Amino acid sequence: MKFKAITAALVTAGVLATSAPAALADLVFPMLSYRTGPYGPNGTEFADGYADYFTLLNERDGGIGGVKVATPECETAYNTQKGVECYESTKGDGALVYQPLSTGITYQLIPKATADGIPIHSMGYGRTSAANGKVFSHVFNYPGNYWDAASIIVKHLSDVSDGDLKGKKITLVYHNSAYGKEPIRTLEELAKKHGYELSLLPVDHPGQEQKSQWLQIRRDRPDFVMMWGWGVMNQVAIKEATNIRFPMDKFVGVWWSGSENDVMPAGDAANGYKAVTFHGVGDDYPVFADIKKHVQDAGKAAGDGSNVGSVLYNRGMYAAMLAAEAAATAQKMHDTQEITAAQMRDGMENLKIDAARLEALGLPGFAPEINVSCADHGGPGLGAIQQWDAKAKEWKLITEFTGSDREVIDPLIAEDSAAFAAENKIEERDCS
Amino acid sequence: MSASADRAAKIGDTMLEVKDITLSFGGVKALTDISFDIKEGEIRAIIGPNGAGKSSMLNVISGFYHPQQGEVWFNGKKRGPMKPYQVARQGIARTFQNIALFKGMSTLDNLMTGRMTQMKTNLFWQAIWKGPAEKEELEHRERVEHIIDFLGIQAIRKTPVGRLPYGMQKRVELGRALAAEAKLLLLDEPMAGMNLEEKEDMCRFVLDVNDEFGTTIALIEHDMGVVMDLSDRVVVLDYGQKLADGTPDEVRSNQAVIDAYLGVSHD
Amino acid sequence: MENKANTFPKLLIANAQRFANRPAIREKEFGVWQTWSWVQMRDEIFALANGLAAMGFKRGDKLAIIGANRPRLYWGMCAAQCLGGIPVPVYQDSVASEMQYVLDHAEVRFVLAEDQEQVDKSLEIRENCPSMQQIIYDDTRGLRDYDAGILHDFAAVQEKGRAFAKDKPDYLQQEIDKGTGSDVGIYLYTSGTTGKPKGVVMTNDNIIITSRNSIAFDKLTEHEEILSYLPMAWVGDHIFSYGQAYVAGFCVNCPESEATVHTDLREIGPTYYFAPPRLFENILTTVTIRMQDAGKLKQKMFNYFMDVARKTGIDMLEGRALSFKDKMLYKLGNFLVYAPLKNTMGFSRVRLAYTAGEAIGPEIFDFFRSLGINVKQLYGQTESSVFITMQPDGEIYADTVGVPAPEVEIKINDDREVMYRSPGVFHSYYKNEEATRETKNAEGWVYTGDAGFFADNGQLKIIDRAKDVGKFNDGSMFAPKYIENKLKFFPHIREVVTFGDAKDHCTAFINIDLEAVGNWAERNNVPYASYQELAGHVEVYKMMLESVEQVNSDLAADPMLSNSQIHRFLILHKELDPDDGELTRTRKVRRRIIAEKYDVLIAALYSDVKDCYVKTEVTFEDGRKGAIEATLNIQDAKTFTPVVQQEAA
Amino acid sequence: MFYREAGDFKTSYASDQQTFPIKLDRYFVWGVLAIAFLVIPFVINDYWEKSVLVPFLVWAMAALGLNILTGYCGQVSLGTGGFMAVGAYACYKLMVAFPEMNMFLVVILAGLITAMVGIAFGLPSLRIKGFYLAVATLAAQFFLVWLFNKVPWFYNYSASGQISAPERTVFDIAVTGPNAPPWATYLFCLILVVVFAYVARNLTRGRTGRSWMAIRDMDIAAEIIGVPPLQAKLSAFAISSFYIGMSGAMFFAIYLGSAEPTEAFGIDKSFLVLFMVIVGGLGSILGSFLGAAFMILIPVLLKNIMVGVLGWPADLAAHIEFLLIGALIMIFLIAEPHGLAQLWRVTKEKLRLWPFPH
Amino acid sequence: MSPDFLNLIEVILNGLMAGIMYALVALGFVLIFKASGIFNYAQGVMALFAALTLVGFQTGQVPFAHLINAIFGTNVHHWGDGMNTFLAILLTMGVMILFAWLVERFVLKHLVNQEPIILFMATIGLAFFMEGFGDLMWGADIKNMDVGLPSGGSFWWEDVTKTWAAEGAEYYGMYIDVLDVWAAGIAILLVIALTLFSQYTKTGRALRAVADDHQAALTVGISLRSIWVVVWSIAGFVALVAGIMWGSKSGVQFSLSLIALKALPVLILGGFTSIPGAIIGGLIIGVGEKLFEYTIGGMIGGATENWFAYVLALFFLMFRPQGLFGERIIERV
Repeated sequence: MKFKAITAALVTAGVLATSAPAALADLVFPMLSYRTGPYGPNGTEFADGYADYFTLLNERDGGIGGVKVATPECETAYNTQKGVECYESTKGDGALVYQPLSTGITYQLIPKATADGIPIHSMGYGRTSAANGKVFSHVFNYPGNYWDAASIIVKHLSDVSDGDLKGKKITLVYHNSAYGKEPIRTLEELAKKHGYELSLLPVDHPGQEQKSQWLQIRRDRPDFVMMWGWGVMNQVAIKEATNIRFPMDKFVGVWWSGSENDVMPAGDAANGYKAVTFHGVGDDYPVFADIKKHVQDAGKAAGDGSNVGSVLYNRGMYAAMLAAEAAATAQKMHDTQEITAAQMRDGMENLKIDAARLEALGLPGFAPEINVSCADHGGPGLGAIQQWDAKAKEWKLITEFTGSDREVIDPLIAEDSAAFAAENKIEERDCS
Repeated sequence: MSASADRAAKIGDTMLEVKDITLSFGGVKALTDISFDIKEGEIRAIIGPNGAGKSSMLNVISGFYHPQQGEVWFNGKKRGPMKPYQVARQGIARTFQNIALFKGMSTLDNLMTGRMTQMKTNLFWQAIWKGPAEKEELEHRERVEHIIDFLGIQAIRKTPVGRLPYGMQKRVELGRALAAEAKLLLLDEPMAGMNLEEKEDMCRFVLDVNDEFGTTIALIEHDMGVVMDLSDRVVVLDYGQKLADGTPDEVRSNQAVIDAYLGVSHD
Repeated sequence: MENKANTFPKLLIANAQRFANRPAIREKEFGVWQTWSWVQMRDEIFALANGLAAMGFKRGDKLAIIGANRPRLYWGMCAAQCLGGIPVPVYQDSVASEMQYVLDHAEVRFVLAEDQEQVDKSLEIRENCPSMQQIIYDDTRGLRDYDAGILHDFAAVQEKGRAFAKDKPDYLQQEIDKGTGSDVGIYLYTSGTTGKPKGVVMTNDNIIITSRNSIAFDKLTEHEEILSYLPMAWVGDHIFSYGQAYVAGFCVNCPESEATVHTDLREIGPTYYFAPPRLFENILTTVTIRMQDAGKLKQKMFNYFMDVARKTGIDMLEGRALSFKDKMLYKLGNFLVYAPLKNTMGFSRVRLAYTAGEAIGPEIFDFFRSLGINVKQLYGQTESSVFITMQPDGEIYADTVGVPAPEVEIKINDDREVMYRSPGVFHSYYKNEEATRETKNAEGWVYTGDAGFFADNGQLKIIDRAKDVGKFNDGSMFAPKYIENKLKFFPHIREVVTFGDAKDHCTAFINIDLEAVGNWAERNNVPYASYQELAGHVEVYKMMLESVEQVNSDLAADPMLSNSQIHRFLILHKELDPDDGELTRTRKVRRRIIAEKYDVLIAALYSDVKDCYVKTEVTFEDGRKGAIEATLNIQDAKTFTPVVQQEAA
Repeated sequence: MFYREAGDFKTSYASDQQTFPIKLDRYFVWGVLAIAFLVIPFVINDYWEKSVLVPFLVWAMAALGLNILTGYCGQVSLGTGGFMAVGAYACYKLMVAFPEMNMFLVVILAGLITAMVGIAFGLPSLRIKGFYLAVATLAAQFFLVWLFNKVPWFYNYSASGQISAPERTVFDIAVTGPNAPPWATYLFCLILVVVFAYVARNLTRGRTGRSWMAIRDMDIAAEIIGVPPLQAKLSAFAISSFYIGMSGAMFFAIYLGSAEPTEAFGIDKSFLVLFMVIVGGLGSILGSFLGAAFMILIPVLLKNIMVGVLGWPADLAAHIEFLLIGALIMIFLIAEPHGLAQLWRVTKEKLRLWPFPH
Repeated sequence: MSPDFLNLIEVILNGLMAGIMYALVALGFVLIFKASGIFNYAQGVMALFAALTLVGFQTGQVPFAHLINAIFGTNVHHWGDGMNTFLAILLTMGVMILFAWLVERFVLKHLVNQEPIILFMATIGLAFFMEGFGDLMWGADIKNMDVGLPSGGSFWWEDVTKTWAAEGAEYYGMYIDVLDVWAAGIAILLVIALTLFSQYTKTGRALRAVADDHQAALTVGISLRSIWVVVWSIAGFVALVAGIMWGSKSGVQFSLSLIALKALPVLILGGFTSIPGAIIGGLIIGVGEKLFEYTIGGMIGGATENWFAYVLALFFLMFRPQGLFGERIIERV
């Protein structure tokens, strides 16, 4: 019995130590995905897109610069502890960049990954002030952050109000968490500038019951409602908005509140709902033909393949594309195929994607140009507004990609990153 | 028996006195104007048919029930409103009709819990253990071991009480009450459900406790033989009222008692 | 340093210096093993001795010691000896009348009683024991209200003693110095299979020299731990727990109570252990029964490794060469079975164990030895201060009892009776010159009363009580015990009494072993309400018949004993019981009494009836008497024709 | 089988009442501690630290705390997550306010602060019992989390409401922040957990522990024989919260490094700890550790087997993991409702009696 | 009437509606607790599972499609266009009964006479299991629940109430969700049905007997085990109804299981053993939390509903430790 116990202990220890299998390929892009839990439906789509694009590269191009790509997937269930465990278990396998897909996990990983020298790409989420590359050397949140999003939405609202928001009432319905609170300060700053009246309505996780908030909105009759939601909160909010017959074209969500999942349950009534986005919608791009041919039809699709072309799928794919481009940049810069995480970081910092490159990638006009630099990890900060067409069951871009109000945002970023630097005794890098 | 003469010499002044106790639950009167006393060193029995209010009386004495009327005097002082544990601290220990042992604990721990009122070390020293806490614990363990020895329950010292047979549990419960080293011991049907041999044992223990430690005992018992043998004085309750009070012989010949007991065949 | 003190008090003083704070005695009380070092024990004993002196205990006075093995009672022995007095230990379970005889015969002045029970008995016989003047008790429980006239609390006596010592600080030492080796040390009353108990007078030299010799023989040291659980009045306990303990300086452990002996044994884990064969047999029975409840796999494993042990265990114990594979297998077995088994039995630390008093079944003996427990046999009796023969390490046999112990001479007389002469030979029987002369001749040779011979291996072999060895009508030898022992080695048989002297053939009474048979019944769904019913059960008879026939076939193979095959037997309806006088307190069969009591049954065995009615008087545990009656079946057993030995010689 | 108890006897109450009266157990425990203190710190890496050992220790501390309340005192609480949050935020405020303070002190102070909050939320237990109390403690859970989310003072007015642990040291060795070496954080947690497991053992074996158990087993009888219920229950709440607070502080400062209340200290944490306590064994110190190990390691193990060894898709594996954990919990409760500790006890009893079955 | 007052009424009205939704979930808890003393934490997951199954049947999903695809490399999703809603509900009910039987057979049977907390934990284990199982069977994506129930604010009510406002006041009428009204109606029907069932059927009477006294019920020959299957089936049915209602509001997805948390304060408030308690508890909680959010919530930062329900329940418990409708606890020695 003793021997049995020892054997069992050894096996247990062995299995505990076994992380996801060390990739045979040389370029490792771990996926901290979540396909279960309250946010599983959204996480699944993103993860499918992220995985499929890399599969496409492997199948079509033989990887990046001839080196195969591996995407070990680790389920976090949107749970910070599991996120940390996933990070620790995969970082040893030569991970190049992390895409945590959770603001909570991103916060968790910022100091750790920086200490480990592995870059994080929190694309359109995470810590907004990470855009300041001088302070956050290993964190990137290009092509846009929450404050950009807030600013772009305000800009759009201003546009539809003939350029004048003075005296208008804007209500923010937000997920009562770090993520949801992110835009508040920006919106308050912008309120000062534009003279609108901002009221805040928090919704607690998970957000199934929002009757109070929407009755409040109904009573207040705001001109516009903005939403920073995620998961079931989005669906319920849109549904409640339709219930109180709030005009959908005056209801704008951030890019995490603008997927098919969010509008479908409300059915036709959701028609006209808007959301900001930093990339194109739909599957009308050449790259999808490749994905169909090399990935889906080859039976190599992640998940069940039903999500191709959805907003979150596209976003996952876009994230993978940016990672792949950064890796290629790094390969070129350091003149090596087998790059390290540090080189990857350099690649990300020098990432440049112009319209031509996008076209070459089979994604013409899919996203604005990107030009990352040492000081600016936040990308162009451009966004467009997409609108839901319930009849066609598809999103449509209704504006060009436009910029955010740097005048307001940059000082905020400087302030917040300076606070972080002070708290953690970080010297600003010299980026000149 | 010459023993009764010896015993008479042992009995001292009044230790506890209840005066005009009336207790009711939502209109139902459990006790009506009950008065009696318990003298130091005596064995006092409370008897009566089922539902006579015997247990309620004990509950009043141990502070679990608060009577609507009446007073309880203990050690010559009138007792104010008190929580049961404060009563226990004054030196009144008891056993229960339906065994109320701490089932998850061993015999030893049950007895040690009985000494709760005597233990003093504060939380800090207990957390450190080494030092005052351990010293106190061991001192009390020694006292408890003497009770274990007294009751002859060495073999079940570390057995969880839930696993013990009924008779043993009764004995452990007596041990827990003894551990408190109380001045007054209230025994609620200590021999209920026991066989003859166990009853004899228990009688011996009750007498020994009274003898060796000089503990005053008030007990409720159904077995008339036992009551008459054991007790110095008997108070008889029926339907919450006092029927009689006196020595076993007096009570035995009291007509009201005879009627009550003939009326209700005792079990 | 060799300890040359010649009395126990002197040994005590020497030990208190030499071993000082080493434990001398322990008792499980109040949940833990209360321990006294030699120094503490000396002080306790001296306080008691002084107290006794203060109470007027004088040289030559006798102190009866009545009770279970408890430190204070052992101290009483030594305290009495300090003052030149003589301790008289009495069997604690003897009834008042037995006790009265001993106390009266020994002219006891002081009594040291364990508790209320013993005090009650003492008080009961007080009027018939005019010599008895003072009673000291150990346990105060229940004695509070007793008349304090002649009763004294042990602690109070010690207190008195301490005061006395202040007054006369040198008195005790002077008294101790007066003692010599040739002084009478103790009276040990033998239970005796017949008649009244005899008081065996032992000198200090008897005990001390014998102890010293036996200690040297087995290389015992002060590091031994021993559990004292056998009656203090028995010579064995006196030697093991007192004589050897004082001489070697090892620690004596007193169990909490009779009921907890097994647990206490397990806790203490003695290194030196004595038990009569019956106890070893009981242990084996328990092991077998408990293993029957184990799962299939575990049983298989257990049996496999027990086979391994049977094959190689004894060789392993005696350090003989074994193949690597056997060694490894045994070691594995030791890990999986033997060591845990020894642990549960409390034998993990046993270096040396003795058994004596009766023949031990070879299987039982080998079982323990094969587990690696060094069990040895010795042969002895009260009159010899135990040791007559002992088995040296490496020369252990089940059927012989060893070579003469150091300084012991042995001869076999013409009646096949074993005789010996040694320093341990008793002084005399107290107040019984005649018996002394009968037992010990002028040259100091003592008749053991046992028939025996020296076997080929040079060791003594005991067949039976010399007087019990009889003859069948055809003149062939009838050794009842030999046959009985063969039967008793079956676990389900507890006791056997055979008959055959001056008869044509052999018949037997059998007592079932309630534990073993009861367990079997439970397992086989045989319902029974009482011992009697179980004993009379057809299936049980069948089982016994098998055993009897097997013994018969064994006996048939032995030319000397082939006539002893059992022709008819019956199963007794009650257990033979010391309380009914059927057994001695040491559980030896009292043949004569049984033959008288059950003459109807014996007659029936030698007729051809199929059953027989019998009514027997019994004594219950509380001393009440009653009668039980039954009609017993009588069973014929198959016998075998003797096998003619064809040895190619 | 391994036990050789013959000769292992007790000559004093002190040795009879020690935590591990059996010699072999003592050796075993010393062996485990020796490995934990002398071997593991030298071989530990980031993965073992962050995924296995530190979370195990943190949760073991929480389980100890809840076991005191639920296992020993019989008061079911579902407010563990909330109390952990109190510990975490107290720790954060202390770290920020007194940067030079030794982290041990910080954690212990955080525990003390939580203890006070625990007393406040323990007050209803004097009237409310059983499941009613369990659900009532949820009020603590939700209210506390809401409070920390809502009042900016708690998170020092940071933009997102997240708190992050700055680097703090013990004797100049960093134990928090990204640069803390794995062995340091591990040892820090280990020392706290071992010391306070010992304290828990001391409390539960003495007067206080018995008063808790008396309340648990039969509260009315307990009061009548002299156990003050107020004192017993509130002390259980206080000490339980003290442990849970320390666990929360460690969870935030050592393990996660940053936290936000809704996600890190949600109701699922309360359930998780309750699971540990029940799967491990109510009323058992050892059970707290076994339960924590079970609930922390099994998911990691399952995931590693399914994704790592068998190579199943992550989402399938995640679903199956849920399914298996649920099944395992049920199987465990059916097989041994008194938890792993009881299983251990039974096994030990069997080993002590070996080769006999009983 | 002033708009403020009307707003207050509106809040109360909607609170009542929300309360009914909570009560729907709490009802399942009460049923099982009453009959078996089990605090069934899995009730929420049962609602999710029922809803998933219903939608799965309706839309013709292939169960375990993902698993099948993963193992066999196939690519199956749907087996057709789905089925009639009514049929789907019947089938789902069948599944829930099967589920009840399985739970009894494999879990409860082995846990008879265990401590309540052990049973409670077992149901949490069950919740985990079903969560994994449901996702595995039907996939984790968000599904749309459409059984033909109308939803959205009621115009008619808006128009009616608009006229109540004082002349000239800016008031847009009172809001009420039609779905909520339906839910209320269905809840009332459900309670009536349950009452009838327990009053007038043999099984129902056996059910009540068991609830009153387990031992006594056993001695008169009521099979506890079959009663448990029945109770769990009924709880499954209640879960299905709750699943439909909540699913219609927010889509069918994992978060649906979290509605159990909304039911807990309702339970302690109403008492674990009382069906009317569950309803009235639900109403009190619903109104209480909405009112608090409306009147005070705004001042202290909002999102108070989660905890306020519990604090409210706690407050009630301080006065009645056994819940509003729970059986009175009498302490004896």
